Amino acid sequence: MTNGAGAGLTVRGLSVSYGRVRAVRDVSFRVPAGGSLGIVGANGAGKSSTLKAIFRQVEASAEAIEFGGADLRSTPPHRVIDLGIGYVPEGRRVFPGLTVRKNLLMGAYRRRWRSVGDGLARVHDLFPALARFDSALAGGLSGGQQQMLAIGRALMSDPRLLVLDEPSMGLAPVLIAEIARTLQVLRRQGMGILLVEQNAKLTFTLTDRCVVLENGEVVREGASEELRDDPDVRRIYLGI
Amino acid sequence: MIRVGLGKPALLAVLFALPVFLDLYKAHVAVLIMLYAIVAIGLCLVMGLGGQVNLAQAAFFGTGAYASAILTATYGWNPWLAAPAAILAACAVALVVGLPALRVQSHYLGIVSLGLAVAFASVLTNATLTGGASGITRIPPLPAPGIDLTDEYNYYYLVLVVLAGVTALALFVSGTTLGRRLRAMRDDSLAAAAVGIEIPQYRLMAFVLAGLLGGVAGVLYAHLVRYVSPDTFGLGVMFLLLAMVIIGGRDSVWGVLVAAALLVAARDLLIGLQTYQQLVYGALMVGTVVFAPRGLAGVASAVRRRLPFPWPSVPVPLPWRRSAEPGPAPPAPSPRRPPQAGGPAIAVAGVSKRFRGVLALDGVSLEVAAGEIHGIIGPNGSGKTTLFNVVSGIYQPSGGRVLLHGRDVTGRRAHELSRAGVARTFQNLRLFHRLTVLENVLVALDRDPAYAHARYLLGPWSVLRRERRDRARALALLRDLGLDGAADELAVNLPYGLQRRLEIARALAAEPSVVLLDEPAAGLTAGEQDALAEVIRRIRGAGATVLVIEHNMALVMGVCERITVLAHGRVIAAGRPAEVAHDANVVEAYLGSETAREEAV
Amino acid sequence: MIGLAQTIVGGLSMGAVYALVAMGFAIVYRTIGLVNFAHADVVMIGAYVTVTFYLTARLPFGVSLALAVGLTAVMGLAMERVLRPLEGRDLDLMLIGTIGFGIVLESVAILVWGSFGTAVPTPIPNVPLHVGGVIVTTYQLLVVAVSAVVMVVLFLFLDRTRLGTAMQAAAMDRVAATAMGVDVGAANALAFAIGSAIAAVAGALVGPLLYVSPGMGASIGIKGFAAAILGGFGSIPGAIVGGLIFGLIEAFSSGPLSAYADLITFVVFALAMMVRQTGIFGERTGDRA
Amino acid sequence: MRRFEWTAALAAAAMVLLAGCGGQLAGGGGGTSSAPIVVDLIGTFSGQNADLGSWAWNGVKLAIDGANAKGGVNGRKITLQKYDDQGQPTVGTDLAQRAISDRATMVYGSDLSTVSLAMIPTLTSAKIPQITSGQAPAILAQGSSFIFLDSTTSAVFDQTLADYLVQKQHITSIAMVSNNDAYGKGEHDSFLAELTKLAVTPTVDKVVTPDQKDFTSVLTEVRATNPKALFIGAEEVETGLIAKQARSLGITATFTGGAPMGTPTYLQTAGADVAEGTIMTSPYLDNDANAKTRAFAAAYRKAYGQDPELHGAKAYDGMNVFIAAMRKAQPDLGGQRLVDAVRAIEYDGLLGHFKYDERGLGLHATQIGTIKAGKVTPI
Repeated sequence: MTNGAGAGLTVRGLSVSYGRVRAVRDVSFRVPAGGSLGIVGANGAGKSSTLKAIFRQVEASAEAIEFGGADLRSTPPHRVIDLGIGYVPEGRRVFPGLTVRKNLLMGAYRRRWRSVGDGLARVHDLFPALARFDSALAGGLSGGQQQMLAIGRALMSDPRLLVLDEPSMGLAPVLIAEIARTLQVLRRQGMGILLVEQNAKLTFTLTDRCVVLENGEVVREGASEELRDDPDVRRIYLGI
Repeated sequence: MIRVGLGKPALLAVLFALPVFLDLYKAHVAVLIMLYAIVAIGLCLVMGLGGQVNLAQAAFFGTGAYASAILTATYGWNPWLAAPAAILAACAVALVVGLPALRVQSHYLGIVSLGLAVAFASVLTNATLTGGASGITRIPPLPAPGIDLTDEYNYYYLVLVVLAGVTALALFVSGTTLGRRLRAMRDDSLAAAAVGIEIPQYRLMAFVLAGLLGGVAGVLYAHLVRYVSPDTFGLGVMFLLLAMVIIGGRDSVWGVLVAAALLVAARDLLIGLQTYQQLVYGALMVGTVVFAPRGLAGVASAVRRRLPFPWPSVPVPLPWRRSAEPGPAPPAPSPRRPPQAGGPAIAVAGVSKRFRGVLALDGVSLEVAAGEIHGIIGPNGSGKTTLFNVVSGIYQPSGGRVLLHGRDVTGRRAHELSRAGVARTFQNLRLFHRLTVLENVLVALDRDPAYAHARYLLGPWSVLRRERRDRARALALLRDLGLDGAADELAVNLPYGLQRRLEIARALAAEPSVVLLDEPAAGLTAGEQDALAEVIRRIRGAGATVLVIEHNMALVMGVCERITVLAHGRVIAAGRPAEVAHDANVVEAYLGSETAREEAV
Repeated sequence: MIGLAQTIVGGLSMGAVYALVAMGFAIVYRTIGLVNFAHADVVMIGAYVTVTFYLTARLPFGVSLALAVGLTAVMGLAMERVLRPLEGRDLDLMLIGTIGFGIVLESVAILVWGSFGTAVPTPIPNVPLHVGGVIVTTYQLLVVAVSAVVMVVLFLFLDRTRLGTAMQAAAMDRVAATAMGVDVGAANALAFAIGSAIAAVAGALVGPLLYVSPGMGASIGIKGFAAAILGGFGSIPGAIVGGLIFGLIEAFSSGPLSAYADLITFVVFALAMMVRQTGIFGERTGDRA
Repeated sequence: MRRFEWTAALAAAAMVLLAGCGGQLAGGGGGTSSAPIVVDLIGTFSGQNADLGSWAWNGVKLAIDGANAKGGVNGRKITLQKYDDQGQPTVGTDLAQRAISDRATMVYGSDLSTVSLAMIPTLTSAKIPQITSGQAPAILAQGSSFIFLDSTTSAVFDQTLADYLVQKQHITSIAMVSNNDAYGKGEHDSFLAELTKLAVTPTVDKVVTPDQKDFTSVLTEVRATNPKALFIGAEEVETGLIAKQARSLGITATFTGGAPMGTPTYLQTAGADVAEGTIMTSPYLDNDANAKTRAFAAAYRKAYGQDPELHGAKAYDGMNVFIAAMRKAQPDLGGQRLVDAVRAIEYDGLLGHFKYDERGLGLHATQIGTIKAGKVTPI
């Protein structure tokens, strides 16, 4: 199955279970090359487990997990980045004891030495704050700054698809707006975006299509425009 | 009435008949085996049961031996007078080595205790009182009317009797409330505090028990060999004791006995090849830790489970074992009536909690009426669990006040709040995994304070009586929650849903007036969620007040009478479920705000 | 006053050795989270290998040290393979598993080199220099100098090189480092090799100061381990400061009451741990309940 | 519950049982039958002082092989069993029990005074004669009639040494460093007693422990008094370490002490340059002192491929005294008869003339030697 669609990310029949608890049941979705997809759902719906399965951080079974023709199921966890997927983990997970600059350099760990310079320049103009705090320890940054650093670090590997896990968590609304603006800029530059978020309204504005998860299963899927006004979404979130 | 395998009486018979076959030297080695076994059982109690990494056990053994040597050989005391003093000295040293355990644990405690053991050995080598490097000679034998205790064989029987007593004591402790609390503390000291166990007292008690046994063996050693020198209590012996406990199976008294016999006998057989003997038990330690972490005891129980061999066994009436006959079922522990009706069961006024600059709770206030089921919801990172930890005493608030039934309990510790009637479950299931289902409930059900263990000395039979009564009440509670089928199963082996229910059973066992449930529905199937709702209603029906944190909106909206919504550490809404679900702030907190849309276009 | 200075000099030279041992502990702990009690015996093996090249094969000390460091590093890689099942297990098992492994190393050393042990002449003429009334021997200076060089090289490797930064990242957050493409398994093995290599240097340096014997690991190991914890377990600067402080405590406590040096040293250490569980540079894992 | 463990415990007990029976059969008889005479050698074969064990074994075996070649003790061969006490007194007491159950005719052991002291009560109560290469006066003070020294005691050593230093060399500024095990204490007390008799007080008198390795703080105090001579009371390796560290701290005093300083181990540990000029007292200074020592040295070199030294010679003499006593007391070699025979005979050995008194001392004189160009030479 290597038709044109091969360029994007294809996930089919993905299931994840921790011991006897089934966190994700038979989830399938596609992120076309340069396209964007949101995965939303209440807490504990299986959003993060889905991403952890793609990045081989948890045991999972799936009919297919492919990106740009490569089968992720047989790729060792520390080589997924080579395929061109940038990862912004849940809770940011910057390296607290390293400086901002070194965190960014770690993002380019798998890149040739030459291209690191222009990668840094690109991140600095996207996030000017990171240039100002260049030699500060990442652990000392505020929540918002750490989130920007996590995104910058992912961009340093010059990915074709950027995957973000709950970037808005714990951030004040004004910071969420700034991160939304950055993602818009990246999308305009042709970067593929896979956004996993509890904040449904935000996700509907940033992605073309969305998938809604509840108890580990896909309960709704469609264009973000339609889902934004769908009364069912509120029921899924608030139970009544 | 339980069925006792033929093994126990057969082994005792063999041990009594053994000396007849042994020549003088073998008898001497057999006595050494038993002495090391007594010290190793002490280490088994403090490390296997209590979970304290104590690498100074050899120093307690040495204190017992040197104290009796100094008192008898240097100061001429009568050995029977010197013995209790020496044992007391060993307990005192154990207490001192135990003090750091109140502040540091695991490998930190390991290195601190090892350092103190090295210091002890160097004091023995240097002090003139202890006879410097050549030690103390001419220690008098134990005088006994009519029995010549300088004779190896008589001494063998003396030590055998003491060993039998020590083993009985160890089994008695590990099978009853003191041992259960030690093991609970070992499995999860945070959860143990939450069910009312005073952690500091129990850590020191574990060390004193180890000191007691070390002292007893030390006294017997001094009067057997009648010579003590520093090298007997150095690092070599410490690692031998450690090997016995690890290879034997850390919390199994029998495993330690078997390992002691095997290791010392091996040391004697390989006497000529000193280096190979050291290589053998070093390799045994690594192999055990990597391949059989539960040691011989673990292997034995695994083999027994796989090989249902019909061991010959004989019925023996034993009062306190689980009685088969259905006696009059005592009532399941019912939640205590709150002291006075009317006032709110829980009142939180302006509570805030700061973690290194991050404000997890910012002026939270809420009231929960007595007998109410109150839900707390909010997106991730909103401070829900932090609030629970403040109300249950795990965290002390940075500001504001917490009232329980009108009484101010701000800043009180977890075990104090547990005694005051607060019981809780944990978000990520903190069961005592190496205790059985029944024992998990028993630990919470037993409300006695630490000093009640004086009963072990004053009235052991009363301990058995209370044990029987508590077991019956625990069984009744398990039957109520449909868990009695798995009573003797280790908590770790239960399916996830049953583990969740066991945690609730453990909370109820403490007859709480207030029950805090932290995400009880996480990972449950739809059927299990309905059963949970029913259990929550039954808890409230029995008179307790219930506070629930939950993400599963269906459950929260169905069960809770009132709800408080938290976001970014602040209360953004409160009221009946229907009102709250339609509140604009709540919708925005969950679904996100519209504002992002205008700017994004 | 002279006595005070003399004690400090003595303390610093032994302190430098304890710092090296502590650094070995710290590197292995921070990357793999393994409390490697056998590290003390790696120091002993390093000392013996150096002595074998230096005395038996008559190679110059510098060459012997280099060969010993290389060989012990390779042994470190093999050890990491053997102890890998212990990584991340509960700490009691890890502690006892590595103690058992230490005993195995000790008995192997006895089988290979005999239990007798050997005195080692100082590689350079050990001339006592009078510096303002205080005696400093040339070998003591060599010990402190070589330790300082090792500390600087290690710091530069961790701080300036790509691989060093990746190792630090792996130590701070295994999942994030893997996502950035760091092979954490290989990084841990390398950390073990570096830890063992530093242990070999410590062993080689302490040989002439004291006496090379299969049992030498125990006392140096315990003090090196305690120094690492005093400085803040897992922190390299902490290990260096902890080692020097430990050397000084030992030197001062063996002044007037030399008989009770160990007692004073370890009681001071126990009190320090009770006051500040995480040591000077703080590693936040102390027990909170 | 855990029934399987019972069976494992049963198996363990059975194993000890079998080992027991095994022990039962192997025991030799001390009595008058033609069964071989059992001699147990308990020595230090591992740890820092492991040399002492092998030297004692070489000397004793050489004497026994010589006797067996000439028909043993009127037809009864002597068998020698080797046990390693690891230099630890506790292991010594266990091995003493072993010798009793072996029904040994005599015990040669141990090399360290501390270990020998620990074994005396057990062996004496079992009436098994014991000869030790320990020199501590405390051994003789035990008041046992079953203990014998194979050379002389620290008292004799140190009287000879102190007289030589003070009266012949006119050295009166002497510092003392000794360890606190039985041997070290014996050397310290004897040497100090002799100095006080000669109205000399040591410039400084420091005590260290047997397994100590770092002597900087103690030697710093010694250096402050700038002594002419430094008396060291410790075993071979420790003496060597103290000497080496003393020189590295700038102490120029002449090293002096007892028998340990006459051994190759001291020379190798301290280094030939540090040991140069050491003055020591020892009853056996070099191999070509007389015809008897040359013959012994040749036999020793043929058997073991290395030159003998004091400890090998002591063991050879001690065993030969007992062989002579056995020939006199046979056929009944019971403990009491054997010790009476040892006290009855006189024996001219490598170390000098042996005549045992009630307390167990046989040799009453020693010589003074010094180290020149790495070689022990009598003065």
